Amino acid sequence: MSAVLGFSLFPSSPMNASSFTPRVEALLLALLVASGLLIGVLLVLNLYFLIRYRRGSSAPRPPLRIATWKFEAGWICGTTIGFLGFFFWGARIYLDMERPPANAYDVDVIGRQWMWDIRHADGRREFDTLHVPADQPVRLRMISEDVIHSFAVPAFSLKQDVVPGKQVMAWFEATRPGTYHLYCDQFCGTAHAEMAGEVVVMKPEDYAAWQASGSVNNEEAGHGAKLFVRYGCSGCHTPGSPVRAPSLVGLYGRLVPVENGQFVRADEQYLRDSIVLPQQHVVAGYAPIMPDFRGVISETDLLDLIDYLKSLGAKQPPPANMPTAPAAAPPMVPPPPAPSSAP
Amino acid sequence: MSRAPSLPSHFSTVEQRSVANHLGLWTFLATEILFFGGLFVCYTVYRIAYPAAFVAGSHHLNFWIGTINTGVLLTSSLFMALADRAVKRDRRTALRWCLLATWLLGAVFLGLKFYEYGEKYHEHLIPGPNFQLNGPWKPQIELFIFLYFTMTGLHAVHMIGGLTALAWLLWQNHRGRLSPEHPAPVEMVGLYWHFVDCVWVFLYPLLYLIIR
Amino acid sequence: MITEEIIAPRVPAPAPTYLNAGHTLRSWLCTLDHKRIGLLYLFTITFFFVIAAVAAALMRWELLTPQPDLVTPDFYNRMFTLHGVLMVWFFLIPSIPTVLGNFILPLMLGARDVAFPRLNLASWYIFVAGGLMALYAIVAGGVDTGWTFYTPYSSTYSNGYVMMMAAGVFVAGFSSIFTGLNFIVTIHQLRAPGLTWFRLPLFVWSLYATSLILVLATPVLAITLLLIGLERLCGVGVFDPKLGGDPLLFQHLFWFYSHPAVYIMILPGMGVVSETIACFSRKRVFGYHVVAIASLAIAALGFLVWGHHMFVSSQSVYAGVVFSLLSFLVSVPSAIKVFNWTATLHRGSISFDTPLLYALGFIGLFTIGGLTGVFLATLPVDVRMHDTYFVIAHFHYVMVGGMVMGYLGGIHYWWPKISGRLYHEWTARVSALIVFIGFNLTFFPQFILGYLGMPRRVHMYAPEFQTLNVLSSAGASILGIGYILPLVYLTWSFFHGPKVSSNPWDATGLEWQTDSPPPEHNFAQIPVVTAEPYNYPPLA
Amino acid sequence: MNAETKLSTLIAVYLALIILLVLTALATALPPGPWSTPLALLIAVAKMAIIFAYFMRLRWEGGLVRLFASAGFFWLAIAGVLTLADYLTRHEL
Repeated sequence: MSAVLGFSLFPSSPMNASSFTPRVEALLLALLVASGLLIGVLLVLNLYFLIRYRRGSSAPRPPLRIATWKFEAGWICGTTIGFLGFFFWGARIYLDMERPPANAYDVDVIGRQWMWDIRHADGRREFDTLHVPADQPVRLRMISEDVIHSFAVPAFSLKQDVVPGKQVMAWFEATRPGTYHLYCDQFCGTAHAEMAGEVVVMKPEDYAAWQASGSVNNEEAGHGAKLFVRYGCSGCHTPGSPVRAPSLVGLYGRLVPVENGQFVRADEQYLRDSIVLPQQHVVAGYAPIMPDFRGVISETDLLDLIDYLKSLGAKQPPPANMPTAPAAAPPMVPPPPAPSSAP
Repeated sequence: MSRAPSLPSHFSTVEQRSVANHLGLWTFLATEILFFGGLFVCYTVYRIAYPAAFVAGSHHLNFWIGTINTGVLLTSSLFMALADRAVKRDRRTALRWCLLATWLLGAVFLGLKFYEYGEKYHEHLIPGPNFQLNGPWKPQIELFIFLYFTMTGLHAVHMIGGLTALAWLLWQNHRGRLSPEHPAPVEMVGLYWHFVDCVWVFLYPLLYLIIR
Repeated sequence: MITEEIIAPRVPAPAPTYLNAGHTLRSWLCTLDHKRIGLLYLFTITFFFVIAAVAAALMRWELLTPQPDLVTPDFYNRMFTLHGVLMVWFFLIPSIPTVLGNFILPLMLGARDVAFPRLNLASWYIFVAGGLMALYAIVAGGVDTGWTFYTPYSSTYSNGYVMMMAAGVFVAGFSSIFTGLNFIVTIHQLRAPGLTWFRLPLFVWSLYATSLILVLATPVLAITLLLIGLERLCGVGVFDPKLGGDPLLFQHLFWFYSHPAVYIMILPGMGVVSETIACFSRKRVFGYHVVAIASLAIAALGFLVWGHHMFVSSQSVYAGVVFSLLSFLVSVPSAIKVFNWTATLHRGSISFDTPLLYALGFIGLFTIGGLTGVFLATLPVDVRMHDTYFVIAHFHYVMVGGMVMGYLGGIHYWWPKISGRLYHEWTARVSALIVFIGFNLTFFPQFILGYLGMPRRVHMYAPEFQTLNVLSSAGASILGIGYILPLVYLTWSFFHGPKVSSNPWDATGLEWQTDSPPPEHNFAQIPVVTAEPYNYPPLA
Repeated sequence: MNAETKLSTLIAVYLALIILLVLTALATALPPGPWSTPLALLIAVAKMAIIFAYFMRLRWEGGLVRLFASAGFFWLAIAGVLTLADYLTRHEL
């Protein structure tokens, strides 16, 4: 509705630079007007009463003829209805803010004392600066390595706390090329005030040029392979290893059978969970013996490792001596007695 | 609250003071419910998130000690209730034995509790840098054990407070300060003691009895 | 509220007042008299207020320029934590309940004391112990977590004296609980004969609602702080993400206390406003029953809205929507009160004494604070404003514009009763005006700063924010003068002001029917109440 | 509220508590199912209700005291339900 109205508090202000801002500003303006009216009425009434009924004035003061409950009922209903209207208006916008469109492209953000570590899908890495194209939805997948941070771009009406231990999402669509403040809004320690940067919104063609220029840091995939060895993943997840663990080749994107006869899609969330919370989805037919890497592996390494695992999925076909996917391997031994699940 | 048998000037009747005492103590117990309640909320959230870890964690606790301790506490509550009855019938000797029995049973409970803590220490199940455990869900089990120590530890602190109050009651009784006209100290300590008992009644199934 | 048969015939020798019932230090430190305990609290919280205000002054000084030039970041972080912790737990929460509540509540009820006088004194000692622990934490090296103690920063990363500070707040919490408990039982059990619930002054209603919150919310804060302490001690804990714990759980438990705590801070102020508006317009409060019930409604609904502090915390979207709806609902009873106060002025006989000026200031500033609260209950607006200076401005309008105005108004209103003397009226009126102007100049620019996106808890900022920050700092210095003045003239009047009769404002209420200052046991004979509250003679 | 509790009542209450304790301990020997935890909690609530009513003499207290006794549970329920309202609905839209 407000998008149709298309007004905002300061239409040309630099505070109005994403697809949400016109709607938020419209709501804000409506709130301001409503509050202003209410304050104005109260102010006029108060001043009038104060002057007219000052002690010693000759104004008549007969008792009130109307029952007070009528007033009470009136303003209880009035304020409730008014407030509910604003609630619904706000909730509508909020639900849209929380629902990223399907065509959004992903950017990984790691919050760390005291910097924003940003990675693009092509492996490009930036610190405290985020380059995005205009008129293109961008989905931020964020996690913190230490304390709670908050990714805030006031000009986009964008804010999301970045919490350790769980990946959170936020999205925006910048509408106006320019450079905008990026802050950390949640207090995160000594240099919290300096944990700021900027978001550079570029015209799509400029963005394409920016992408083409400079050296794309393509180390991550190779780095991921090294991490696969360093963290000991290869010790079990390699065919012929003494410990029986599912192979990971061709895993990404497949449906994986898990313990209770269900299937789980091996997307990025699944890969992440399987590393930091391995008991969550144990592949059918395998013992839940994988150690927990929560807190052991840094978020940066985790992203590299996930990239590596995804790249394994791309290699087709898999070597002949290897089962194509863990699902394809029929359990040779009866499944170990699984720990009983939820009561 | 007031130890002096004479009525303070701000109360007009004995009845008024008695109601005030009861209302005050029950209000205090309501705060205790919310104090422990914070922990129960934590427990619920994590139990829903990690059911398997809680089952596994519960298996590290000593079922028999937990069960016997519940019985011990329930019995101590019986003696506390008998003490309340004794003071209202002006039976000072009976009151002394009932209070003593309550105190001893409370001490037995704490003894068993600390023996159990000792077991955890020897099994390296104290949360922190020395926590050792093999198998799946290790961090979440550590979380469970942390909750176990916090909840039972806080309960134990309340027990120690109760034992102190009981010792004070015994001293008051020895000095002849408790009578049918002035039963409030026994009533108040009794309410507290029964309440701490009730907390354990919930801790027992939630910590020890998760599907064995 | 007119008493039949006022008091027994006076004995020829005037009974000693509570002030000269004993002059030794011991007679003060071991007193069981609720009035003396109220004064002990008055000194204590004024002390903490001054320290916290100095911290605020340092912060405003640093924020004069965008560059970090006056203090180091760590020092600044310790300052705002100190300011928050001391102001919230050692000034705002105890302010009206422990000072005016302790002093006036039994007088209003026609009682000789609170239900548990020993517990009352113990509460003060516990409060002082908690305060000393907090002071030790500050002197030893300070705490830099902010008053919100968010995990995992507070539990793992901060290298301040978090445990000592948390312990101080934990201990002071018990003082809150015991005060609340005492008031609840006193109001239930010690009302004078004939003083039914709907004959109670609205100040009593608001204190009753406040006490309910104190008793039901504070324990949850206590357990939450205990969990943080344990987590720091053991290195692991329930909020630790490394164990699969969730830092947001801390926020749930913390705000389960700390949102209702906001109502602990504002409800007693509303009670004071109801008293003064009625007295100085010589009218019964309009919609008395509704205003009384609204206090309870605020107390109850206030427990259902804490999640609006967590809209951007990554809590569930659905929970966010539910909490937003409930937050709108809790604003209704507050709005109702404002309307009723305005209607009370209608056809009154208004005299502009200092307490009324503070009450009018309260209504104006609280209305702005409350309405900006509605802004923040609106989901997308909160996403925009959360953790910016908009929020700072909003809660200062409620807590300083509301509660501190109410507190000062109440102190002035009952000062003749407390001291038996009168302050200089025009000095007081002028300083009320200075407070009002200084306050608005300090905090109104912060709304705009927040709109423009300036984050809270920063010691440096983007250059374009400087003008507004300079305005705010200038306002703070005016506000400071406005706060020093009452300290000076009230202290002076305590010893040298002209003596007053028992009822200088010609007000209703049992507290005005005993001497000023009251005798040690308040009433020689317990009064009997036969009339409605605010029973002023008709004005027609 | 000054009515004295009979000795036989106290003994009966105690026996009921011990029987409930035995029941809840024995229930762990049954095959686990979705009702295991609710059953254990139900027994715990029953035990608490008995202790509140008889040992803590809530049966003989006035309505006001009963109200305050239940207030703690009510507010705890608020804390639990609204916290879980977050945790149980945490999935993406």
